[in-house]
Amino acid sequence: MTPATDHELSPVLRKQDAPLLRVENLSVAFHTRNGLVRAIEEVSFEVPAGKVLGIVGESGSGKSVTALSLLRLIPSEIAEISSGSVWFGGRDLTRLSERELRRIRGREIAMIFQEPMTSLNPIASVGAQLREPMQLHLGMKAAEASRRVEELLDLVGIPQPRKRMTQYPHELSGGMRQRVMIAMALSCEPKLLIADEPTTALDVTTQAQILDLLRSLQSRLGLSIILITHDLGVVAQFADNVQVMYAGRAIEQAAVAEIFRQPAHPYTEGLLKIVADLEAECGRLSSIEGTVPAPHELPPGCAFAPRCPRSDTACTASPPPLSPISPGRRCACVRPVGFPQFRASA
Amino acid sequence: MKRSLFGKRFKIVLGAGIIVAMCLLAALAPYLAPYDPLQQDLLRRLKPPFFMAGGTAKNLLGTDNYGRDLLSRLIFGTQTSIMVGTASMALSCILGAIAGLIAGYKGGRIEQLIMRFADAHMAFPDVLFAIIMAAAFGGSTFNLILVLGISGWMIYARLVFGLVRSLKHRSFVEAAVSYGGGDRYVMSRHLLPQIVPILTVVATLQVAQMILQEAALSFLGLGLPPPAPTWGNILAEGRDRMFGAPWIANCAGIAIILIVFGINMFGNGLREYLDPQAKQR
Amino acid sequence: MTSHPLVIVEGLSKVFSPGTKASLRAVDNVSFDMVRGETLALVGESGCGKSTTGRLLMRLIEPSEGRVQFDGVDFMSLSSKELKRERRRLQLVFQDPYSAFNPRMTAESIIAEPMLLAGASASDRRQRVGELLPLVGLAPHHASRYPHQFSGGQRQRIGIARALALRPEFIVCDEPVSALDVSVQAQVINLLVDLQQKFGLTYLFISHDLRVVRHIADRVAVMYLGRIVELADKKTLFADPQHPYTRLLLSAVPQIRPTVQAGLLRTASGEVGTAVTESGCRFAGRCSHVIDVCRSAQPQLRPIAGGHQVACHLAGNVEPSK
Amino acid sequence: MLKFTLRRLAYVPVSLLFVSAVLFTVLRLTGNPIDTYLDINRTDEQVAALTKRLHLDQSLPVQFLIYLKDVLSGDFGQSLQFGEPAIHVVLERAGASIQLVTAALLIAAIIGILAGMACAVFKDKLPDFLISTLAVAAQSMPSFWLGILLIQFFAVQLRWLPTSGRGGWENLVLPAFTLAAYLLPNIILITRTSMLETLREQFVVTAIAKGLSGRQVLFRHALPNALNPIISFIGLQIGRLMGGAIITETIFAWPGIGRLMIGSIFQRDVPVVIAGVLIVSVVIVVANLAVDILLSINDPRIRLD
Amino acid sequence: MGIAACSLAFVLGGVILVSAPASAQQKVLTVGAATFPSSLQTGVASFTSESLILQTYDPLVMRDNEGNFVPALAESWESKSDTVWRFHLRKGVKWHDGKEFTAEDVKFTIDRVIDPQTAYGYLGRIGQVNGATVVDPYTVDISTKAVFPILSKGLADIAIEAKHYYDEVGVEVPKRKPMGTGPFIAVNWVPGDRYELTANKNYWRGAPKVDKLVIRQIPEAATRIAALISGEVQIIEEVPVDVIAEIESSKRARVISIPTSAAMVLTYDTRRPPFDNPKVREALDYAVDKEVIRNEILKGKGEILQGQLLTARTFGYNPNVKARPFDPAKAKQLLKEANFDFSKPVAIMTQSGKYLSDVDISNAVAGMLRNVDIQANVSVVESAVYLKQWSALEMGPIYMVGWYSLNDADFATIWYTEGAKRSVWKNAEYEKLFVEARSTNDQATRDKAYQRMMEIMHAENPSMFLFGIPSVYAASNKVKNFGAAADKILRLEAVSID
Repeated sequence: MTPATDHELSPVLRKQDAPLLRVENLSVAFHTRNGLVRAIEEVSFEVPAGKVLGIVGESGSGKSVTALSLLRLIPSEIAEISSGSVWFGGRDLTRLSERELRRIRGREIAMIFQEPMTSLNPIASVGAQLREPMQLHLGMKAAEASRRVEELLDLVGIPQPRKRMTQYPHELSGGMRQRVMIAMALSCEPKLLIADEPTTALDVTTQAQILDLLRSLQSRLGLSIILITHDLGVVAQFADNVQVMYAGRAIEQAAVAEIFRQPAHPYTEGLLKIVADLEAECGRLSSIEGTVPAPHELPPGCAFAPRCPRSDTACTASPPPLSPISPGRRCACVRPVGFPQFRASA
Repeated sequence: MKRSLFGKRFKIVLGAGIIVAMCLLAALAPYLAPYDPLQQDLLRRLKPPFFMAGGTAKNLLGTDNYGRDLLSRLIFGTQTSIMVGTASMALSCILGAIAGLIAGYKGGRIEQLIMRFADAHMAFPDVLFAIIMAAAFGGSTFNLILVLGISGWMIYARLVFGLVRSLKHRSFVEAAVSYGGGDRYVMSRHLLPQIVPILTVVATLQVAQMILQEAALSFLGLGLPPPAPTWGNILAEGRDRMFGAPWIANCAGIAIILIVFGINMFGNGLREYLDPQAKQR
Repeated sequence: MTSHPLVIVEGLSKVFSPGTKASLRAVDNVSFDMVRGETLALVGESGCGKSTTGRLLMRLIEPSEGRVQFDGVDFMSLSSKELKRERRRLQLVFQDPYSAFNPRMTAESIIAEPMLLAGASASDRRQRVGELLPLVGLAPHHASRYPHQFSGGQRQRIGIARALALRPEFIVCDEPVSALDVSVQAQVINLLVDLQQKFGLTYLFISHDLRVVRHIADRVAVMYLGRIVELADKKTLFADPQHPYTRLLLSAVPQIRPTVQAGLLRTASGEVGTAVTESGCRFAGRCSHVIDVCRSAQPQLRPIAGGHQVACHLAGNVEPSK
Repeated sequence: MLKFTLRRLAYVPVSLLFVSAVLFTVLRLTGNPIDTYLDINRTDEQVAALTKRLHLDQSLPVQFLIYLKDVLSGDFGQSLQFGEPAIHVVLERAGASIQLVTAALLIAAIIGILAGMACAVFKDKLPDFLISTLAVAAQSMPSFWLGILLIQFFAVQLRWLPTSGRGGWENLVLPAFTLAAYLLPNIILITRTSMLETLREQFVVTAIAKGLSGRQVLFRHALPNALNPIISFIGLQIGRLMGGAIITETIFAWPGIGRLMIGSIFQRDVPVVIAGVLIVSVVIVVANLAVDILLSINDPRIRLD
Repeated sequence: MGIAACSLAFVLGGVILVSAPASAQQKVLTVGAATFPSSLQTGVASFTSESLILQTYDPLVMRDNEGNFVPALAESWESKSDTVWRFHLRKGVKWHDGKEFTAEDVKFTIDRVIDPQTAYGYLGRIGQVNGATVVDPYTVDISTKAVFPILSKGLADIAIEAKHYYDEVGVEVPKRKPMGTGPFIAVNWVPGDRYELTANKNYWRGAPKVDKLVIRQIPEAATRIAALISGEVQIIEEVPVDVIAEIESSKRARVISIPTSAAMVLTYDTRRPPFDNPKVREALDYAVDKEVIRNEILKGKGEILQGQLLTARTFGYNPNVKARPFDPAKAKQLLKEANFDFSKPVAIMTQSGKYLSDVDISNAVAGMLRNVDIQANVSVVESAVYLKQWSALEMGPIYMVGWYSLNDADFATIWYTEGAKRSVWKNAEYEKLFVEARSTNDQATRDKAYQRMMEIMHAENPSMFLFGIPSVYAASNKVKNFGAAADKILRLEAVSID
């Protein structure tokens, strides 16, 4: 292969080398009574092909907004992408027309959601809902699609697929519904699956089964997954890379093993400590005092500064940018934990 | 939320503006009306309003078939129409809310009794009911209010019943019971306050319905007896003269549209304002 | 812990819509007792009857069978007037901090409501609310706010303050932290622990989250489809789970430190259902160790070691699969 | 659901009995059939004969019991004015009313749902404002006035449609629209609310994420889910519509049951009034059954056992 | 959506079923009637019923539009004795089914009418009739219980029905499908909607000029007028007087009216103070400006009653009695003399729409009474309630009644006698004169008696005599030879359309 400069790369080569999805400086703002309020700010990340990116954060951190914005699933009356790009297959999804985007939704990028009951149309049969994307994108006839639905249901471990196809969501258990959602997401063999808290609403034993299923499908199909969750345990077991979000910003990005070994951001550290304490049965939990600031009341500097035990005047000036602190790791903190050598200029 | 030009605030302000104006008109009728609404002048019958050929400024909206000043009659009609609408609404609201509250909270046999009775009444066309009552007991303001009031209670009963049934299982009701709150305490302190706003909306809209219903009864000759002016009977009297003297029916019709429109706007705006889901954003 | 039990629960059962096709034995023959100052956790997945058990214990729901004795008083024989008085010694903290409060009442009137109903004077109530707010970590100016003006964690603090208003001895905590974010969970758990120590409270802690339970409980009862399948002190239960369902639960928790679980996880399939077979073990359908007797005879909760009770035919006989 | 409906049906005879007793008493107390039926030129023999035939010499409860006995044996009595079996008179006119009400329902449902969807889609924008305002204005119009205005405009001015009477489809248009105006605004507003609620649901996001177009999402997923409250509302309104038909029928000279009932009430023709109420109740009950079935077809969660 | 589809099919199906193809060449006359009878049963005592009945039937004696009596199925009649009248029937008259009309049919009809079980509404018109005997196929004798001078006039409301038809089809069928000798043949009767007929080409007075007649019920006046203007109907009944000018200015139609013999009066409950005082009743008569009401409300139609019950063209009218002038000052003075406290409201009871402009006239009278300080208001009473109270003689204190005399004083004056139980006013001389007039066939004696009765009424004022009610029709300009009828019966055989 002859060396070439970046812009001369053939599309094929770029596809091989570039990550499957690259998000650059994505900002999304909501229209509220108090005017435009930033929900996510300058978020950038990559999803390499065949890898799992975990996005973790507490409620209000912007993790779900990030997921929904990738496919522009938030109606424009409610929120708008104010800046940034989402590169997928050489195209910027934020600039595609609605019609072009529809060809990507469900076909190349699929989604599954938190509540499998409300995510499925309650009055359409399982079979009809599963057939729909294939009829739409692959131009399949109903009979052909039905055969494929059977295979899919089998794939996601639903016994008696024929019977299930005629049933309605309310006749299925929560775990089954989520399996149906997964089958639906996989029906057009997408390259990327965005899973928005796929197990949160499920019982713990079911949750484990669904995670198992996702994991095995991921390795069998070579799928890329963005996994949104608030549960660090889920991330630990499932993701390759992780991005921690707080108050609309990505504050830390790292490989999973790295982050659990040594969290860099004080918030990440705090979260991990609580979970570790819970698992360790110690007398008193370490905790992060205070609450997540509301989007319209963000402090001028680091959003975590008011709750941060390490904060000082440097933190309150302006939000620290997400900066590399070691190979493959980035952190948005003036003084990251465990990286004393790093002093970012705010 | 993007600023919406035609949102609930617009509706509420517009609706309330019309309602207040109408109420003022009713209250100040004796001062505003240029003539006695009952004063006949047979030599000045069916004069058109000032803007039509042959009309004069003497009777701005023209005269009716007894030569009575239409404007004055409409202004005085405001009093009766609003009074009848409000009083009959209040009657059906009180009857229905009590029935619904009891049925919803007590459940069991009482619920069956009340709600099935409401069902039966619901299946019985209310105009028919009103006709029978009015035909049987004649037309007076009191009878009219009674008839309209009784024919509307089921709406409230069903509404309150549904609300109470869903509220009954909310944790804060359970909490109140766990602290020893009795039926009356829970109903008055926890259930009614949640219901009243929604009830207000429905009741507001109901006033409009009652005004229309009064007009319908007048059409059938079962409204308030003449010469007392109500919009309904002015409109009903005017309908035979739609060809010769269209302004009588049309002025009364527009008056009805105006207040009913105002009430509906206000009620719908209020409903949107109180809708918890709309509120979240 | 030598004092006699504060709470004795014996054979508590609840059948919903009895005699019909939809008849559901939501709680079935549940027995346990608790001593003053301890925390007993009721663990199980949704629909296992743990919340119903909590309400049966307070007689907020009338039990179909069984007995509850609180501090020597037989709750089931009380008249409704006596019950109202006695029940003040027990309080309930709700799961959902959104629906637990009347949205039209201020924090102050919410917290004061139990006192109002107990007949306390306005000044007493005001004074007590003034004490309670700092106790649960809220500021005095919060008193005049409405529920929707608080964050989830703050709402749960109000719920706790309300529960404490009448100085109860026993609190049923019904999933008090499961709707909260991790960082807030930690705050509320710490608050509950602090309050317990300060006032010598006894908690029945209902939860589905084994991690939280592991932290806060002294003893743990695992419920499956209306029955307690295992009851032990915390250390024993987590170190040496005997019931296959307990093991399944433990293995399913995603943990940040990889532990021994991959093997265990495969031992069960299916999900918690509602189909209850009257004969046989309710877990039999999902259990990988199932033997014939499991399908015919319902295992009773029986002690296998000091204070460790298990309802499994195989308990003590089978090695934890490893 | 059907079970629930059927259980409710069990109350229908009871309520009908109650209603009949009230009607019978009120009508008999407030008017004498002898006066309404026999001209003032009547002779004493005629009065005596009619009194005997109608059992007017008996006490009121006895009269009602006699009537009830006849009804139970399937005889709703002779209509005084028509001199024919009352039930026959009523049934003959019921068809016209059902036709009118059905047409009005269809018009109101189709236009109302489409307009309501437009409102929801363009929430707080100009189309929403225009449609909602028009709907509220239509709701504010007394229907008899609206009817006359429609006649003047479409029949007299434009000559597009006949003024009145029953005949071809063109005769149906104006009365059906007038009657539909009774219902249309509410359907628009309910559709709007229900649609807005549905559009907030997660499965709508799922459908968009699948790659469906806006219209596909709207009609395939959102509309069927938003339909339930609309169908229920229509079910509840059938009674009101039958009532509203009285006025529409009068204005448009539509030979329906509403006008018959009015006339019979004024004439104190008790058998016809009661038979009419019975038929109207049956129509309402049947319509409600149909609504329940429709609901369960639309929504599998509502079960028909 | 299956149900929606079914109902759509039902609606469309209904449309197809009821739409009948209309032949283009046929001349169809469509009439918009205000009210319809419940059925086509004979003997229902209302003009609306009689108007439809007489399209298919003929009486023995008929009235013309002006109210004059002319021979119909009876060519001539004479009195055989005080109580027996002989009628000579028209020969060669055919029933619609082609059978010959004979004396048997007359006897059948008379027997049917006088049977109380038939509940024949117009029995009172020939109340003294004893029975009929067939003399020969074209001669019939009708006997009366007493002297009955108005027999031939009363017979004008009795439609002669076919015996053989009743024998064939029973009593129920004729109620829907009447079969007579009249100018039109019944085709289709849709209650509440329409009555379709075709011309009887063999009608004994000549075939009607139109091929088809459709009478539609259009209850709402505004709709009726709209239908006329838009050309859907060619003739409408019961035109509200206020729109006369508009109809005429439409250039499409004209208004045709005729005074009827019906007297609209306001009757007092003379038992109740102050109306037991003749002075008060007289005062009220002075207080009402009938001229203004007639000009303004009745648009000059109808006539002012000359202080008596009868209209000017009625047999028995007293030309010497004149209406009192409008004189409010005199009214006030008389009221002062009566010395009664009129601060309490006085109700004028009326039905709505029963007589032309009834409510309007009541209101106008009430307004005029208010001008002489009587707090009169109008109470509109629903018809059944009105009739019930009236029968019990509990009306009042003032109530509106219209009395049709049908060109003979007897039919109207009877209602002020004690035996009629319709009036609480009593006057011995009046009673005596009524009996006297009824007991003779001598027209001069009768006329004298009635004239005296009118004088008594004028002096006593049992009622306030207002107007001879006009009968108002409107017809399209295409319609020729249509005349308004004083008895409100449509006579259409001579009507033609361009």
